[in-house]
This record gives sequence, C-alpha cells and structure tokens, in this order.
Amino acid sequence: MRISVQNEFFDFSTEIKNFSATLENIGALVTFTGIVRGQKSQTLDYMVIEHYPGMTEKQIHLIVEEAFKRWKISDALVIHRYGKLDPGEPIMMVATAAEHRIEAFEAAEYLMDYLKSKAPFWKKEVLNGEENWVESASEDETALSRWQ
Amino acid sequence: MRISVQNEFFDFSTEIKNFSATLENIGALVTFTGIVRGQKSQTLDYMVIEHYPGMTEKQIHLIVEEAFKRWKISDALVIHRYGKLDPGEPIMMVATAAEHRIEAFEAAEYLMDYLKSKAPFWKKEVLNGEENWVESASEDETALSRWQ
Amino acid sequence: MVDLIYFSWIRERIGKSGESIETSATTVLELIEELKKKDIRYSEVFSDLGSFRVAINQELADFDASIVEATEIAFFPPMTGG
Amino acid sequence: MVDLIYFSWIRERIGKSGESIETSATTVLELIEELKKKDIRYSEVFSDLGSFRVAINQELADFDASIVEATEIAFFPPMTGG
Repeated sequence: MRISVQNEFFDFSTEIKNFSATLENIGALVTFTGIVRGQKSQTLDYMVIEHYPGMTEKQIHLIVEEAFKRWKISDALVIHRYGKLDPGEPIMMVATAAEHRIEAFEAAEYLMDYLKSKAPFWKKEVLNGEENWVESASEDETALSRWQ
Repeated sequence: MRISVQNEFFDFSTEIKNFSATLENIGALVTFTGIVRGQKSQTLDYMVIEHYPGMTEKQIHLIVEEAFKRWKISDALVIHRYGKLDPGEPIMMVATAAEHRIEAFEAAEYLMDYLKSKAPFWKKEVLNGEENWVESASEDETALSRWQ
Repeated sequence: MVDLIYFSWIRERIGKSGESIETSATTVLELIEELKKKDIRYSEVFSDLGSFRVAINQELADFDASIVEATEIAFFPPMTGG
Repeated sequence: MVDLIYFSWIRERIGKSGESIETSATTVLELIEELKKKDIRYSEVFSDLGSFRVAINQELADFDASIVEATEIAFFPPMTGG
C-alpha cells in the first residue's frame, strides 16, 4: 500500500510502472487518474486544492484499509495532490491490483467514491479570474450508498 | 479509438502514456490491464492464446463502437495479444477517457465484460507440462446481463 | 462451396483447422446434422449444442441462422478473451 | 483550550484559518451555538447545519458528538476530493 498526499506534479504512467513493478502473481490491474479539465461551461484558469494536513493521510489510510478488508486485492496506490493545478495536470490517481478483474475494478471504484466524499480536500476553481469553491455533487454522496 | 490485436509484448505504462498524450479536456482516465498469473492451483508454465484473425478485429470494433454509443467517452484503447505468453506478461489492456469518472469506469468495465465473452479468443494453459483449454466462466456470460 | 473453420478444442478434436465443403444445408443446424454424419469425431464434437458457438462470415450467429449466403462458417467453444 | 480549524469558504468567511478558544460546551452543537453568539460572521457561517461538516481530533464526527476530549475541532464544507 502506498499513499501520497503531495503538492508536486506526478507522471501517472511512471507511477503505474512503479506500482506494477512490485506486484507478483496478479491477474488484473486497474488505474484511475483524475485530470484538471480546462473547458467546462467556461474556461478554467486554474484550480486550487486545499486539504487538512494530518487528517487527510489518516482518512485515506482508513479508506484504503477498508478496501483491503472488502476485496481480495494484492496492493493499492493512492496519490492525491493539493495546491495550484493547471488545466491538463493530474489531480489524483488510484491503482488496484488483484488476481481477478471484478475485485480490482470494484476496489478502485470504492476508493474513488470515498475519496470524493470522505477525504478532506476542497477544490476551488478560478474561471475567467473569478474564484468559486466547487460544490459537492449530491450524486457523490449517494454514490456511497451502493457500498453500504 | 485504437484497437490492436497483436502477438508482440506491450508495455502498458508506455501505452497509457501514448493514449493520454492525445487527449484534450478529459477529467477521467481508466485503465485495465490483464496479466498472465503464474500461480493458480498449480504453477503455470505458459499460456497460448488462439484467435480468429479478421473476425477478432471486427468484433472488437463493434464492442468499442457500442461503448461510444452508450457512454460519453472521449477516446478508447483496446490491445489484445495472441500466441505464447509467459507468466507476468500483459495479456491485454483497455483504456477509456471521459469528462467524468462514472462514464470512464462503466465504459471500461463494459469493454472488459464483452471482450471476455464476445471477442473470439481462446486461452490454453500449460500447467506442469499438461495442456488445458480454459473454460469460459458462467459468471462471465452472466456479467453481460447487467448491460442489457 | 463454403469454408468451415475450427478453433480451440474443436480444431484439435476434428484434427484440422478447416475445410471447404459442398453442402445443401440451409441453416447452421442442418449443416451440423450433415457434419455429424461424416464421422465419429464430428458427431462427438457437435453432440452438445451448448458447448460451442458459431460465426457466419465472421459474425456471431444463432444455430437457426440461414447459411445460404455464407462463405465462411466458424465453429468454436465459448470465448475466453480478456 | 481547544484548537478550532476552518477550511474552504468557512475559513474565508470567518476570516482566519483557526483559533484557540476556551469553551464550556460539551458537544459540537453546543460549541456551534457558542460560536454563533460571537459575531455575525460565525452566525452566518454556521446557520445551516446541512452546509458543513465537523471533525474532532482529525476524525469525522456527528454534531451531537462529545468534545470533552477534543484538542482539535475542524469545520469545513462537504469534501470535494477525487
């Protein structure tokens, strides 16, 4: 298990390579990468992600540990950035490895759903010079219900 | 869209890098990689994948086109190998890119479910020198029902 | 003339990867009945309709599909890709 | 003494990222009521319980949770990670 909460840019193909290099006897590898979109209804100048140092790492650990309890997975990786992010930059990624594809997919989706709503990050978008805190989508909290 | 049916080894982190390099304004990238497991109930010597040249490519095209109809995805990649594969080697991969994570995840799972049961590949395992054709799992055909 | 193609254990048990045949069968099922009369390898391979699949001109087809326009008919076990 | 920490628009509207206070409140709700009396910025920020979340000692908590053992209480909007 590797969890990194970082300001620094990461190259997700390199991270995937490094993650997979340590795995043995796995049959399935799933990755998700979230990327800053430059065009929504307006043009995005940049995004700023605030987080809760200390709690963020603890909370992600709890989420990943729960995924290990629920699915037979061999390993998991979570990287999540904070700070100023430009359009096109990776925001975060998860990777899961398992013997079988269903476990790898479900664990990755579980991690994503919980990171969205239960990890203390807050996104601010700067659109045409105007700052807006991103509102949590109600479907993100209801997405959790499928795991309960 | 890129579809490749090939005998050659591929490096999935390089493929992911190349796939993502062409994408614009996406928010979500999902990848699945299938890998030859060396330890099942017995030790696997190697695997041989047979396919139906001509039909394979057509069939994968149909599956990918259907995914584009069903989900708002920006791009998709499918690589599937045939021939002799050693433990630890990648068998196949899919990648999907979309604005939102749900679409990217669902399209990737759809592609996987259909490639498993509707693309003309047949796996043979050589376990301790003994050849066995892999039997299709009934759960693989029932997995399709969730998309119907 | 129609080309028959066999894959996986069907190829192995029949002992060849394909053959060109003349047939008066108009559906897949009629063709299967014709093949089963050829010899015991065929009658064994095709004894259980649940154990194999068919493609006509490289498209998956049902057993009651017409083969009147067929130039290539393939028989194979359930697929195990992915 | 307990450390209060504010994030996102709560931090911006209160105008600081945190503060250490003395409180006799025993639950989060009591603490919120106390804060709302401090000044209009607090009463506005905390007017709608549905609009924010709370963590006690870096763990998510309910509004009726005890804060007797709390050393750090954070208030923030629903999270938008991922």
